[in-house]
Amino acid sequence: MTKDILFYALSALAIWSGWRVFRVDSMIRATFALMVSFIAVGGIALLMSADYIGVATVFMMAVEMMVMGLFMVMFMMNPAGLNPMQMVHQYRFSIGAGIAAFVGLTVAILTTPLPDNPLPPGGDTLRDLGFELLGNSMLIFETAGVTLLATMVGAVVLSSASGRFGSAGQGSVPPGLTAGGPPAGRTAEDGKGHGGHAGHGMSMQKKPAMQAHDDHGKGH
Amino acid sequence: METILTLAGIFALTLVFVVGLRAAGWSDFAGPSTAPQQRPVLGGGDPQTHAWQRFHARYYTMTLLFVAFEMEMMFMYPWAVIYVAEGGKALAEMGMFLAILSVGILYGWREGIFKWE
Amino acid sequence: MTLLTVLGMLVFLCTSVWLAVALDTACRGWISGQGADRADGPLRTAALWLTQQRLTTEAPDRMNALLSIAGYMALALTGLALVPLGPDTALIALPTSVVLWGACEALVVVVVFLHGWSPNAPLAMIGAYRYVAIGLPIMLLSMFVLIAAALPAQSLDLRDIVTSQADVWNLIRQPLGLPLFLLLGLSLTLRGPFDYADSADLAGGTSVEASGPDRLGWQIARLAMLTEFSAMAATVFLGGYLGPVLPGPLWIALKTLLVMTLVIGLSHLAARMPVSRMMSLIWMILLPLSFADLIWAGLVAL
Amino acid sequence: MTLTAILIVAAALFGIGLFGALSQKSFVMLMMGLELMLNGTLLATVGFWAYSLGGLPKGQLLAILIMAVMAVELAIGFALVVAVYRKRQADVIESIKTLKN
Repeated sequence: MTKDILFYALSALAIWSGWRVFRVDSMIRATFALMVSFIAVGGIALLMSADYIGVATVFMMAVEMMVMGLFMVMFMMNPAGLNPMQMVHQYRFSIGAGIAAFVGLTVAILTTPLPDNPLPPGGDTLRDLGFELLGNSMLIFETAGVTLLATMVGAVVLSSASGRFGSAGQGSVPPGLTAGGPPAGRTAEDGKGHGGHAGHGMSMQKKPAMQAHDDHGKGH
Repeated sequence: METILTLAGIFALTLVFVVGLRAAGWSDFAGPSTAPQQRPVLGGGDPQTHAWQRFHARYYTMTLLFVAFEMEMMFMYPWAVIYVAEGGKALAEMGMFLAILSVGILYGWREGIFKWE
Repeated sequence: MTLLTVLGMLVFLCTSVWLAVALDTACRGWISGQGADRADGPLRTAALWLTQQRLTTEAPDRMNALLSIAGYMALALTGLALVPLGPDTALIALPTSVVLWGACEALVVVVVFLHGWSPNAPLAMIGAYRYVAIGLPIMLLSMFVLIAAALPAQSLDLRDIVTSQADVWNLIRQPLGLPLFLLLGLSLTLRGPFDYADSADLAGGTSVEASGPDRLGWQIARLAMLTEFSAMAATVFLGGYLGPVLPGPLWIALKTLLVMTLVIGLSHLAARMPVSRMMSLIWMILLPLSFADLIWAGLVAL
Repeated sequence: MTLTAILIVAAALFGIGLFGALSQKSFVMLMMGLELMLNGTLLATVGFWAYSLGGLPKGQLLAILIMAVMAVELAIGFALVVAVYRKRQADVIESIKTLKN
């Protein structure tokens, strides 16, 4: 009984705060409303005796939402929503799509016979997970490691403002073949061959002059 | 279930604490603060804008690296529980996993993302 | 029984908050050579803050101002509820209590940021941004040393971690653990060299605009967090409630006060660093040290 | 508290997330919509794990992988936003007609 009440309360909290994310003016409030939604879902998972996943959700999402909040402040014109504005497009279509997704899924859920044998509390699910990680799913585990490494490298390449070769906004110039000579490597033609984006890794072949219209980045 | 009830109880208690402090202080009888009192502290200067502005947090690349690296914790917690049972195999696997991720940190350091630019 | 435990913990919390202020002022007096404060100094300050007018800035985020103080306090109390007082006595008995404490650490960054965000003031905002830069990566240290402590216990339950120290404390078994954990404590409680949020160079940082009861609430929450952190360190590294003759709860109380003294002393004696250098230090030196702690613990546990 | 109820909550979260992801102009808000959709997916996964798989470890692993997907999405997504912003000072989707050049 208490469990049911808790479940409905947490569900209401998750859905309400999820809804608030797109309704509040302040971007920080939106971010942390999303975090509250995650925390409520973690609580529901705890109710289902997912001791680990439930708590871990809170743990991971608190960090991720903190980072998201930072980026909100970095990219939003008006992070606190002091003069409210609607930053939306295809509004009616989106509402329709959201409702359609919800109704469709709900109909599918209600018409499907679902099993109902809840997991008894007190099982050592964490230990099972550990043996799974080191046993059958070891490959998944190590693949996840490589994926995370790729993510880290990708994030650094794409977003780092200063690389080994100087500021990304400036582009980078390979050393000359002779001391003090012109930069080695292919030089870009006008208007073409300007393919790299701001990551320094891709911009090795750019001439400095080509960077004129790149320079209004945030770097200065 | 008891956990969630306890946590809810704790949060309720602290809300009561904060609201109670405000109620217990006489401050709220002093009326609302005046406009000069509402100026933010700025060493005597007047702010030209709200503090809630776009802000370039110079360490943002570090936070992205952190989010990706921190994910490894999710795998380490279950690993810690069965470590003694699995022995050397567990040590080797986690060593490999951490070594892979450390490459990412080294790369980030090489690119200078821990500098406050 | 549970009610009695809760009451006992609250009494202990109040005592240790008062003791922490007294120690803090004594330390400051000793270092600056100005002599000690009066014994009732903390209470007078508290009364002063309580009766002061509560000023707000123009257009603050009122909800978050309230929630950040309450949240910080709630995180401290949650951690305290996780600390085992006996073989089976912990207010929150969860098999993954170490993970829950990790979640509390992560949320501390969020509430401190919100506290700096809410007054809409430049210095408070800077404190908040700076804190995120340090508060996030330093969490990694705590995660690694806690996982290292969980290895011999074969469990993420703090109660099991305490029982696993029946023969030898983790302090001796994993000598790197406590020092690294203490650094995290400085950051969590916004103290000394890791005080990038509320430091004097920002005229008070995130709490620069907090006045009256709000300031009192925030400071009490910080000290509650200090108590909580000390209790956690005592549990994980100093054997928690284990000890001869005296009853368990008394042992954990004594060890908590010991760690608290250590943290306060450290916060006055250690040197501050620029944020950027601290960030590099955490990632490039302290993080490898915590790896070393983990490997050490792993080899010892086998 | 039945599996049906849990899945309906998950569907509601997914629907709200879809609405957000489709309607928001700003990149960052778009990502919040995606995260909310993943939140619903996570809830459904844990629900299935607890109610029909009898606590099969692979179910938990799937939940962890969903969280890893969130982390990867967040890190790479924001890195792309930074790269695009640095290139053309844009943070709304309409400004990006093409990812070429």
